[in-house]
Amino acid sequence: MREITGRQAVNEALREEMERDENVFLIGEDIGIYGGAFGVTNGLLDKFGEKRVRDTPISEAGIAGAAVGASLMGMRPVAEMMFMDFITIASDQIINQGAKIHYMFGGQMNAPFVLRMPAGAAAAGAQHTQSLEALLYHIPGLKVVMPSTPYDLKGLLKTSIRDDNPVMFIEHKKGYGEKGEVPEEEYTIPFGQADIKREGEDLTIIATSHMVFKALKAAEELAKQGIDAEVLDPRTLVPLDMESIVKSVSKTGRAVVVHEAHRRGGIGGDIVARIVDSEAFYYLETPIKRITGPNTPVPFSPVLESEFIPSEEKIIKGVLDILD
Amino acid sequence: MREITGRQAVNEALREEMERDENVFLIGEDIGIYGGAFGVTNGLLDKFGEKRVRDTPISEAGIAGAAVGASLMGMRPVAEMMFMDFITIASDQIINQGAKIHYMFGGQMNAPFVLRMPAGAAAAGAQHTQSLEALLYHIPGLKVVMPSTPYDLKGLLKTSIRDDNPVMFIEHKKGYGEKGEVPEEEYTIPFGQADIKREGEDLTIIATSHMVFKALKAAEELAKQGIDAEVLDPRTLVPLDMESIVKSVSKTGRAVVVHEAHRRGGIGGDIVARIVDSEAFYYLETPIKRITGPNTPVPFSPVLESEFIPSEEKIIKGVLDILD
Amino acid sequence: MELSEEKLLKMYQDMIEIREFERKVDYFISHGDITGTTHLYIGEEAIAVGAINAAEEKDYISSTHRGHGHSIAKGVNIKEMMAELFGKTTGSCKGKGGSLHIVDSDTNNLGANGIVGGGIPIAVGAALAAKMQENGEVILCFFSDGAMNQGAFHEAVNMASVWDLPVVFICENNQYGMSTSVEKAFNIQDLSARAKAYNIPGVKIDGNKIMEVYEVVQEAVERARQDGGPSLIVAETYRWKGHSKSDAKVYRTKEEEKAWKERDPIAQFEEELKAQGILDEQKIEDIREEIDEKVEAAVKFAQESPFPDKEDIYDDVYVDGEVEL
Amino acid sequence: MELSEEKLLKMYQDMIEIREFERKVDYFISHGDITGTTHLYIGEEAIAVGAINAAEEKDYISSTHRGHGHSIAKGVNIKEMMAELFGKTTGSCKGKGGSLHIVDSDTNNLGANGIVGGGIPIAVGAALAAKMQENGEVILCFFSDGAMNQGAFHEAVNMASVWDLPVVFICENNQYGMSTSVEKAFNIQDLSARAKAYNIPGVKIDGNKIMEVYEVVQEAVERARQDGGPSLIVAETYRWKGHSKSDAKVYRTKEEEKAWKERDPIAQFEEELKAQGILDEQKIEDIREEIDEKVEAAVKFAQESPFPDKEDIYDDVYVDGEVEL
Ligand SMILES: Cc1ncc(C[n+]2csc(CCOP(=O)(O)OP(=O)(O)O)c2C)c(N)n1
Ligand SMILES: Cc1ncc(C[n+]2csc(CCOP(=O)(O)OP(=O)(O)O)c2C)c(N)n1
Ligand SMILES: [Mg+2]
Ligand SMILES: [Mg+2]
Repeated sequence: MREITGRQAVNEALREEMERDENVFLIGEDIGIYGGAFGVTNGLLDKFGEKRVRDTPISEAGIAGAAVGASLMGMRPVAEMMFMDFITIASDQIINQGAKIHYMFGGQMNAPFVLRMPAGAAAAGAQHTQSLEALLYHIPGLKVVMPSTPYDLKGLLKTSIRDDNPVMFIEHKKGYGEKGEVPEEEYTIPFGQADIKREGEDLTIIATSHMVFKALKAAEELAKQGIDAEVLDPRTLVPLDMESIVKSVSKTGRAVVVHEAHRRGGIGGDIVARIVDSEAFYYLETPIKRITGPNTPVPFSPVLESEFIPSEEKIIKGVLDILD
Repeated sequence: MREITGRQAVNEALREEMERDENVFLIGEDIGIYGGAFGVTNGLLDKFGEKRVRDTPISEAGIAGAAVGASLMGMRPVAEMMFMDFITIASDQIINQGAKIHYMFGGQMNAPFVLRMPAGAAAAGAQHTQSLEALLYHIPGLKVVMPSTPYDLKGLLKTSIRDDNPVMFIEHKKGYGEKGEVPEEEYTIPFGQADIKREGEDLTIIATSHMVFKALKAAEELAKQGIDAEVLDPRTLVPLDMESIVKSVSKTGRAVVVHEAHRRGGIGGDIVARIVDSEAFYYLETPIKRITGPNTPVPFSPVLESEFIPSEEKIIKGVLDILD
Repeated sequence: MELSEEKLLKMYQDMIEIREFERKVDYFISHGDITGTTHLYIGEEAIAVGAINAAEEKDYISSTHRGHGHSIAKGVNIKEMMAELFGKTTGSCKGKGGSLHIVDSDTNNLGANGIVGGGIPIAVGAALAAKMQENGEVILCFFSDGAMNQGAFHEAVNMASVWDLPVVFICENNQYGMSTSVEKAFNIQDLSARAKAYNIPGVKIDGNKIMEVYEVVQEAVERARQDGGPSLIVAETYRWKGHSKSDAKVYRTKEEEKAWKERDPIAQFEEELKAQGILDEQKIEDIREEIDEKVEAAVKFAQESPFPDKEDIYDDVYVDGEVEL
Repeated sequence: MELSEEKLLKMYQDMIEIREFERKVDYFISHGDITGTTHLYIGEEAIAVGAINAAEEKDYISSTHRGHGHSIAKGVNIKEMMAELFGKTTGSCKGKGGSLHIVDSDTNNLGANGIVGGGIPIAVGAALAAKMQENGEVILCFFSDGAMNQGAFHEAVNMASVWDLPVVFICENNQYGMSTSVEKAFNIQDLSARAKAYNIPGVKIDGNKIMEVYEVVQEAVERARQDGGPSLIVAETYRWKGHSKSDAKVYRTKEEEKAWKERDPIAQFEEELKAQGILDEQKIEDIREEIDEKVEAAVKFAQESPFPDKEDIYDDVYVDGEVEL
């Protein structure tokens, strides 16, 4: 099958959905002639014109609000935050408006918009590198999607655009360059279905976003040492496929959770708690470890940043720790 | 000892700290002649004047930014968000600026401000009732304080104002009316020290903020059934006194975590994960349960709102569940 | 401005209905039947009624925490709105929203908002949709003075201006945001001067004169409909009641209140209509009676309606699918 | 405006130093020695240097993502700044910040900011402190056109105006926010018109003429110092380079770039100083040589400095106390 990058996968999903449904449009900063800060929307302005690929002033609250408002009127906006860190500026529109409209209005209205945003450390300092999915994960009414591979990016973005709820679509900057197989044919991926990226018997590595690639590499290393790790990618955080997680952990009896976000209050804790509160608790042979970014802002210096990001080595070490 | 309300406790702490240090000042919406939406700053304008009790336009980002900026210049601002829900508007200043300044500036500057904010459900609908501590708990650089009793409110607010870091001070609307013993004499409470509000042997109830009162009542009920619950109030979430938690859970072998915030991504999951990753794991006799607000926005109708808030009955039921 | 007698009477009735509805709410709030708090529109009726009647039915509104008046003027079923305030399952939001979140999609009402200024970007988004859909719809975006100091106001109005969106920004300048006077929160006297920052038409009007509101809004709506872009209208008015339930109003004087009450928008309109021979005492009495009955019926409906079931808490979080427990 | 020869020469030198520093950065960014991206100040030198020299040393600045120029004009140690860009432990922020977070408390520099507009409320907070402390300090708050459409700008400028705070808002209008032109992002041509929304003095100036910048800023600073409140100065300029490392500049024309380069702020100032007999070719050569050496020394320092230790990641999260692991 052909291989494309994460960047191309997102671009294709946007293009195809815009072709399919004329109500789909893009809104964000420098997504037009510039093609987006990461080149993700390249070529879409030429194809769809300024009306449907709308460059905005630098007004994140305004962008998110425009997405909410337009979605109430039957449009299908796909808004971009240039960096996920900027949801802090838009968070009233996300958390107090978009997420709650359907509920607090008793079901009278719904807000089917998508907010796309690149997360993750990539040499840009504390304000351009965060993985803030935990903030969105906590808010009822939002769906939260955090794919890893090009295949998942494309299939899940298409599903996100067709979903009738606000969907937070979290990309990883380093995922834009990753290559993977993506069929030419149309496909979508349902929400709430974790993907076992590698089957294994000895323990379950639950990894999100770009950490999936690291977990897979770690698993290969571990295999050489005779340890057979299963790598589970939840793909969507809300809804979360606990069934698959519980099944896997019940099978292996051991788990580590890997994410790039800070440990404290990261989604890893919640996943651990949900495992502990499930039937898998009774199969647990060891504590569940979290391998995550530390509880520090993301530092700039390459030396420090690479210490921040959970590495293959740290994953391996975490696994060996619980296997002792 | 004299008894005062939570509201008075906060008011006294502010008053005493303003008397002690002329750099301490208050800034927020309607905190002056109005005395704050919940009457917490009553009388302070009269005593300290408009300069130190500064009413603002309705500009939460501006308020938080003013607190950050003034704190860099040697002042000790205590800013108020009228409702915790409004941190969404101020969150860039909180998350990207205040929290990170010390770190990303390599220690060159620090931002010693306090942000006070009432949280919790109290008949005001989805945008005025949230307990969003999980959003702050996740952000390195912030300290997060969430007291329950008047005694803790007063002692911890004084410590917060004297702390050299940004401190998020979360009050509970229903805590304003709760009465409790508070000495006349000056005292402060150190961060990172949980308080065992009730000693017990059979299980540990870890409860935050207004849930502490409910947990204590539940414990009394349980005592009648011969179940001896320990009630542990972390008081500060960052830093969190894991030592006391681990000690208590290791002793009792069972734990429930109670908070009003939504379950998914709430701090409860993180606490569970930290217990599971501690030596207490080996003493655990049952899964750890979370008794929390559901994963829904906070509804308005009194019937629904009281279903939202974890009740004494639900705590008792949760405890009985794990004791089976 | 030639308006039919029928329309003028409807506008008059709407104003009375708002005032009487709010009086009832005030009563039930202070008696605890309605829980929480609420923000009453009494004294500002000319703005909602004048503005909404100047637009067409197909046009949309976005409203505020002080939103009962907008909803009534736009045609909400007051039975459902009252039931909502009582937290009943028959309410506009099935009891989930309360006063801060009244909405009515049947009448193109995009809803109240508990966040000061929070509805402004949403209104602009709706206007963007209207422009893209080329359906000639206009959005009336209501807010009060306090909201003009929110960043959201600034970002949204700029976007509306840059893109020439069909939205009319209507500031109900009732002189205060809670206890904070316009003098304290602004360094400008005429808030419509803010329009210059975005190069859109800005005008200050007497918000207690319904026909002035009507005329100015109609012009702005028509301009917007013809792709002429947004405008800012600042209508001067006053809220007679405290900000919300617990307000002791220590920040303003009785004299000030009195002066504004003498400029009662309803009394003024009544005088006009009387002078035009459209109203007389008998007619006024009939109208008041009719409205009293209507409001009483709403109260009765609200009182007799059942509360939601506890389990309803889990509905409507998502359009489809379940809430994770 | 009578300035000493010494001061004029210092200003000229600062401009050259900024440009040469940035050229080096450009080189090392494109060669990968500096990781990530950076935003160069080339072409805008007259603003930072003119404005900061118009204020006193005790005054403060707050800067932006395009902040090297402000820091140099304010007197940062360029060795430390260069080391910071290289991610070294000897850097201004011990390598933790990078280009977006250069800070220098020694020279009253409140720091750069990665969030467009994010520094504006902080500058206003600092000005509030200065006012409360009655120390006569003024804050120069730098930002570019793009930041003026952030809600934070609006909220903060309004607060500064309402409270008469000693802050001077300096917009470096370099015609673009990334690829988005001022024409696309604003519906006003003269951005200083925004000042009217807050009733503060607003003026548009030629940002490539350093003496114009100097004079206008000095007046604003003195007004602020005398408790006369804030001002907004919009200095027209142009960034010669792309927005950041990866910018292909497809959104603007070569002609436009050329026209602006012909209005080089350094060349213009050089001509003036030559005309005044303060500079001649020899002196220019001497200055350039001296600065080359200084910048080379900074590069050498940066290159030879060690990277931080991995464990340093845990320092400086809190002033006191430990990071929880
Ligand atoms: C963002 C935000 N800040 C503060 C509040 C609390 N609050 C509710 S209404 C109000 C005053 C609003 O003033 P204004 O916008 O003038 O509206 P008015 O009440 O006068 O109609 C305040 C401060 C809020 N709901 N939202
Ligand atoms: C709030 C925010 N939005 C978007 C960005 C991404 N970004 C960085 S610089 C920039 C352009 C800024 O334009 P302007 O304010 O005019 O500054 P200039 O680059 O022209 O100096 C953008 C969009 C950001 N850093 N912060
Ligand atoms: Mg008002
Ligand atoms: Mg610019």
